[in-house]
Amino acid sequence: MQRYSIFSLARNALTGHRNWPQAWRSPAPKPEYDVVIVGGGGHGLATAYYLAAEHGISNVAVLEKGWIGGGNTGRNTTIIRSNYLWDESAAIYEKSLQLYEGLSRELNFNIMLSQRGVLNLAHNEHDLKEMSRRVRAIRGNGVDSEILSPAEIEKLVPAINISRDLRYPILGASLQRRGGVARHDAVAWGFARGADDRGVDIVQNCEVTGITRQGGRVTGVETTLGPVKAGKVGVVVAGHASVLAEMAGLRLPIDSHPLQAMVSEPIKPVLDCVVMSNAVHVYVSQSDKGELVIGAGIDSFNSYAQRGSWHVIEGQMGALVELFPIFSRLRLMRSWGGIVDTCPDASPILSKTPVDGLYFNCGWGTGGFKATPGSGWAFAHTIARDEPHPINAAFSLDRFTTGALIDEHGAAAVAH
Amino acid sequence: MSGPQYRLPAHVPMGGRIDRETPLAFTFNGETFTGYAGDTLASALLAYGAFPLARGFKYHRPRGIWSAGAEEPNALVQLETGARTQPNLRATQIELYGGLAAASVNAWPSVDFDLMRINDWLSPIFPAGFYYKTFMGGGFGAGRWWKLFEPFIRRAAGFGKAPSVPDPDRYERMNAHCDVLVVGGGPAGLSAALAAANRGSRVILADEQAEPGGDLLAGDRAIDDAPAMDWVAAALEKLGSAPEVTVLGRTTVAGLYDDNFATAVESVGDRFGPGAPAHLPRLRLWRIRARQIVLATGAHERPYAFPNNDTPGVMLGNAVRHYAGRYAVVPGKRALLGTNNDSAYRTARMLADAGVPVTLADARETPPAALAKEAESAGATVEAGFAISAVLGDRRVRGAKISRILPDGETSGAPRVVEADLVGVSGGWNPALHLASHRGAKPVWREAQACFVPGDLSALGVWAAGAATGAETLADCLEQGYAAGRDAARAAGRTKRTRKPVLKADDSAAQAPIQPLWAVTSRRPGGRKGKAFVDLQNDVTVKDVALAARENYRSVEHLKRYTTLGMGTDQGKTANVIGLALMGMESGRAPETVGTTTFRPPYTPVPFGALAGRDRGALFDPARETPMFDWHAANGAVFEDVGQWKRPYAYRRAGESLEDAIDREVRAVRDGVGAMDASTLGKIDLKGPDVATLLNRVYTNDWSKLKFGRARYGLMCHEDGMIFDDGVTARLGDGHYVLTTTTGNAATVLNWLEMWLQTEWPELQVFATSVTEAYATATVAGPEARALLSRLDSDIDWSDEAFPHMAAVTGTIVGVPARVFRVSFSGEASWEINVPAHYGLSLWQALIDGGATPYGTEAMHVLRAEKGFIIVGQETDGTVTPFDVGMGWAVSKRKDFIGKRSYSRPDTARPDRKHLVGLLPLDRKIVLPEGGQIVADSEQKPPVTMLGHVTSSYRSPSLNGGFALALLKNGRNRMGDTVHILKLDGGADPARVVEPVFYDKDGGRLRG
Amino acid sequence: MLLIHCPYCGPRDETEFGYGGEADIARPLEPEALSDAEWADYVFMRTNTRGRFKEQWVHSHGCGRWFTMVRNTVTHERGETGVFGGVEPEADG
Amino acid sequence: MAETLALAHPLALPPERQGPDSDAVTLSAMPPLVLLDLRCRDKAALDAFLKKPLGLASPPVAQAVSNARGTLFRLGPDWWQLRCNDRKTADRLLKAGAAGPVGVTDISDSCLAIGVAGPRAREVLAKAATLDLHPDAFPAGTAARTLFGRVTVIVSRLDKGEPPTFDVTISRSNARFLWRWLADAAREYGYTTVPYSGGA
Repeated sequence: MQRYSIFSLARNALTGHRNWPQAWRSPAPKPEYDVVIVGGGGHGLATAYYLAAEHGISNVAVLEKGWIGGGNTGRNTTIIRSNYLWDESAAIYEKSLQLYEGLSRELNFNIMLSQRGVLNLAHNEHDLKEMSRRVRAIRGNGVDSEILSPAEIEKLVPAINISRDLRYPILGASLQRRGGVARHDAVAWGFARGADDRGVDIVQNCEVTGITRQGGRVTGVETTLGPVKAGKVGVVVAGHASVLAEMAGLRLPIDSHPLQAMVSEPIKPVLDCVVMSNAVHVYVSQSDKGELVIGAGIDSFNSYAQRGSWHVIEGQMGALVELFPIFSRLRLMRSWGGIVDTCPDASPILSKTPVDGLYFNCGWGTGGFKATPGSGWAFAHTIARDEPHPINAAFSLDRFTTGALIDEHGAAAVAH
Repeated sequence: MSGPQYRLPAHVPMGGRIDRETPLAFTFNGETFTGYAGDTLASALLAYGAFPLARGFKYHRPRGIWSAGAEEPNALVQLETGARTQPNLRATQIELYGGLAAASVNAWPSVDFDLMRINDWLSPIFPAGFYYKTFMGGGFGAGRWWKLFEPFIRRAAGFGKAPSVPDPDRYERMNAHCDVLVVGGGPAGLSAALAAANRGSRVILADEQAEPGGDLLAGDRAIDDAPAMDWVAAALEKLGSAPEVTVLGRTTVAGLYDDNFATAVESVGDRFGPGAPAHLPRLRLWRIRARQIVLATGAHERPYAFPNNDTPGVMLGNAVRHYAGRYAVVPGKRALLGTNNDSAYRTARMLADAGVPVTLADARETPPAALAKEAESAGATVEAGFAISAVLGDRRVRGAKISRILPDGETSGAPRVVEADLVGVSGGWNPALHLASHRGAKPVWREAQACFVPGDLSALGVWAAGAATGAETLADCLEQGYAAGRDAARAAGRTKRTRKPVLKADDSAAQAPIQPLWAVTSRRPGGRKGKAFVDLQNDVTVKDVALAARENYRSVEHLKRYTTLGMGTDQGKTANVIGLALMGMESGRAPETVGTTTFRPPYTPVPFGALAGRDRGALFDPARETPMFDWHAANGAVFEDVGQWKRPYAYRRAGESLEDAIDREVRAVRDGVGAMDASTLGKIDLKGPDVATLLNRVYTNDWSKLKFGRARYGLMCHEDGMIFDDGVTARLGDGHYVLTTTTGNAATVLNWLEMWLQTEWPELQVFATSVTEAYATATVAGPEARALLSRLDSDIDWSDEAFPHMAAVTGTIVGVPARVFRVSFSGEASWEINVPAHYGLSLWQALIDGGATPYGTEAMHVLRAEKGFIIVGQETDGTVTPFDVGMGWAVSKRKDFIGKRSYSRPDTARPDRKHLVGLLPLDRKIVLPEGGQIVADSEQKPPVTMLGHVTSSYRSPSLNGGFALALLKNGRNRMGDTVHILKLDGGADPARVVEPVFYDKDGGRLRG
Repeated sequence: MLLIHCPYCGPRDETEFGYGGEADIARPLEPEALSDAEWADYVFMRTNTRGRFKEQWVHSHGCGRWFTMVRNTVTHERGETGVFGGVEPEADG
Repeated sequence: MAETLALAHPLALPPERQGPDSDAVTLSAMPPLVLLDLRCRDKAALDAFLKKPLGLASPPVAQAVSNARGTLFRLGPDWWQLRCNDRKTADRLLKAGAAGPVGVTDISDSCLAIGVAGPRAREVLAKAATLDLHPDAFPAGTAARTLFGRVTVIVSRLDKGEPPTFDVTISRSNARFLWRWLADAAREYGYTTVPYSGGA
């Protein structure tokens, strides 16, 4: 792998940048792998990377039906945080955040992690109580979180309307300073380049059409490029988890919903942290390019179409302009939709399945991006050892049978 | 700036859309200019020459106006200042008004001298995606370099500036319905609208420009041997007189959605600038539900790339034609046009007619003879087999080179210098298929025209016509438009037959196919010098595309994301197809196999304000008011938002702190009599023979034996066994009950009951009707409550014998019918009085006059917590069962109910789940923090073992100190233990675990 | 934004409706007779079909009735609707 | 103490005249309603129940019929609301309902009605309503329960007058919000408000 640095940039400038190697190869799939990862999004690529980097398993293929990073990885609003209520969630999201903090260096690819802080607003008495509980639990887990008064919020975010006359005035907020955003495509590309460098085959435009099994054990997958044998198969396909599960005769506690996001035209810096409001239902940050990146909640109905309904956009833009009246004259430049897989307890599934050698990683709902490295790291462990790591043991499929749910809905009508 | 020297003199018969009688003064970058009514800001500025008015995004090279419409990548300006300032507007789409003030964006210190131009000289080390390859960490530790550089990058990025004060303008939203929505008012769109209108359809025609006409506005076309604009005027008159036709001018259809829902933005007051009449909204967002849609959205001309093609004075060829024909502006004295297709010949003809010497370089070896002859006889020079290979000059075109072009885009032989200060480039046409793409149409590559055309959507009721389908002649546009309008009307059920008009267009017979040409720049080592831009707005060059290919960012989405091609405010309207084709050439694929990008709404950017509409401020969300609201507001109530309701939190008297007020209110209820507005509680009348069966299924406890006139408390759970609501239900008669819910769940519970009744238990005869709003509810509580009530003029016997705890009575109070329930959430003797809502205010006044102290929700919370009564959503969070909160007594073992089966699951059956307990801080002077985490070992370092949390915590005047409720792991087996509640700033408060009932444990007071 | 055909009220905007997810998930008649896994299957597991999907909606801001509708979850194309409890729409309704 | 409690109407607000043409739209607060909620699975049973006391038969869903005693709104296949012109009819039906197959509930004070009239009335309502209010799609006799932006209403056109006059029923707690919302929507045309000023 040619290392990236300011020096390699300068060196390549001399030759007009004609000698840069491919960031990853585009091999044809081999007939057999030790592990096949279905899904070339951030989570799948991270899984492949950590299988090779941490567990020495490099005879691995990542099969992607389109282009890598083309699903929710390339469609989300790039928010990263680990301020979760329950211990189990805090552990895995904090692991992920810590991996993010070293990721550019580890991958030798600048993922542009920008720890500009994530602010969660409270608009009523109930919000304030929930916030107090949440911040205290988060700190108990050793994760940074603090409570801000309206005056402190205004100082941090001068563009926000702190007036008590708002229909739902801002009464306080919690802040995770280590939270922030990263460049979503770069996360996928960085993991892809790193995995490829360690021998992983990344196969694009290869759709998995079947999961082959024998005697309760997985033996490989059928694909649009032919059959591929595998000792183990890890499925990481976000919105399409139920479709793949059906191929293996499984049912999941998952519904797929559209989630929309949008960006404004680029403007000069006006918002320096991520602002989220569950009560008025919007979240926003400003990208390095100057675009305001805006999202809100899912559309109500199940859908595999990557588009949502208009009224959702009107609702969240109303909320945004209410919170930031000076944004009213800025313009929406592009909107799009992804398909998110939601679980009844708003927590993911990172688990073995009743089929030996078949593993599922899904149910991240609207908040998968922030978990990318942690999810890949834990999933790689689960696949390599055929048992979950302690940080994902609680996120098993059988929690829906035992009742040991990890319900993150409580104070997170919008979970990201 | 010297005068408008590039405005053609009045005697030249061009510029038909400006009104030379109405000059308008305006300023740009502080300098004063003059244009005319009918001008755009772009045309008015071009009259002064093609000077730099913008800077590129990355390299900050000088940029001029590039197009004449929505596809403009360069000429972004900041319009106006102060509250009405607006960043990133395209000068090509701003209608000129008197007093307009605009300025350049993204240049410092000025557009004429921009220090960031240094990026251009440093560009060798800034190829596409350079930022992924550096700032990774190095010696400073993880991400340190990036932390250092990111702020600089942020400041350098972005174009214009957000306003710094709130928007004073209003935005309207309008819902509309029609049989046929026609998008685009050019020849195809007008034709379609006429055809649909003739059949009696309800038609909406939306056109984005200041006036309909589309390409005909250039003024050089003829229909039926008369100026085509005469036909436009006649068509508009006909449409204007049809009663069911709405012509929306200055209206851009921004997006299409499922079931032919369209959004469109109409400029209403906006075009007048800050001086718009006050009653007009700035913009109106149209939400159109159309049975059928005709897309007559035209096509965007695309350029081909060549070195320094971003120099001010280089423009799209057809834009040159429009500026001349429509606005009488030709921003040059000598012109060079480069083309690979026929359309540039009209431009050449126009320039020649305007007296501007013009050279036309046609990449095709054999241009159509008739067109070439026509152009030459008008005075143009045609150079066949040549393409533009370079532009000279930096801030302004000072000349250009043309070279003999080979089919692969390489040149041969020495270039020739052409004297020119205006360069027009025509590389072919991209049908505007954005809206079709919103509806899911896959673009189809049409080799003969080297362009993508929209796939068929007629099954969805979407029809395309004219240049939007690749039509090249006016005759085809008129014909296709009429056919689409007719087909759409027919599909919408308008079956009246009409006669098709016969129109004669002026199209030349001579037509030769396009010869695809994407870039004139050598890909060979040591090739041509100078940057050749593909995406002008995001400064993506031909070399950047090659780099992406080399590094295997070859999928079209990877190309876009890696290089930022097509990601600008123009969304790549002129750049995308070239980028695709170049990627194809680099990777040996045809453009259609590289892929197409899916266009996403909106077509052009839409102000947030227009999306928010009038849902702002007081109209953002309804503030629901109880019947007593006016009294509360007039008597010091501090309101809290509970869902949409405004509820009094406490009533503060002069000189009183909020805490004092709450204490006073609590004491009033404990020692005297208090009154609370409980009107927001959900109330559902249940009628029918099977109500008890329903209650048995939805509540955890048994309802079979509830007698007339009695009330009972119930817990409602989901199938997972977790509590989701609670409340009291009273039986008022035979088959008549009234069920109460929490304030927040009033609608949810009604929906829940209806869902089960309709979808699962239709055999049950139960009618559920919300009466929440029909009644005003006042809770009268305290040792003196009975005395107060007894003084009211009422036929109700308030004595404990006649009206015991948990009884329900109907009667009359001061002349109005009342339902009264003796229930207590405070622990005192307490009556909930329900009267018809219109009388609630008067009842409330009577209670106050009778001596009741009004108390708010916070005093209520303190009172109930002292009794250990839970609040759903505070003691519960969706993970709490009735057993967890010590209410196993309310769970029947004898019957099934929703959620029951879940209690025997292993995790739910655990004996050491979190239990509701009471906590008394060892230091009674403190109030434990709500949400405080409970630990056994206060010395443990994070991550600590958290055993639960404080759910409610108050200072109690009755208990003389702080007390709390908490959910504590294995809590019922920890009675008497000391636990610690972590403080935010370190340390912990010790507290003793106690039973969660602090006051009047035997309940004597509430039964008294 | 969908235009949903309520069997009783005709086409109405999506915003008037509430979504009820997958249809035909019948409540077990004897929950206590089920294993934990069977109970979990009823409470949590869903087919989440990609393609033609029978789901239930309620016209909460209109006539208040629940009904079923077949919808393709990829194209959003609508199929037949069905009613609950034998409450059939009237011919003229 | 007064003999009976006094009635308070939320729309007893100051009158307004605003905008370029104050006759373009008129908003009127109607007097308090006498309103019954009627539920029945069987339309024939409902018709039989109403025949004698009211003399009206059920219209199809989303329509209303009127006579001198009241107006019967059909909200759903099993759901009606009856706006009575006098208390006596309501009391008679309430009494009869206690036994029969029809669930009758007095919800009089839960709603208020606002009249919207004038040449621009349809446009003002179209800002809120996603229903098609064109006379072909919304003829006289239409009465639909629907969503008006953020509030649920029953919007109806009870008479054949031209330009059409609309009647909007709204829950009591949201009445002032809708009143202000409609007035604000009418601002670009001009409007007059006629608030409640006492009497039934």
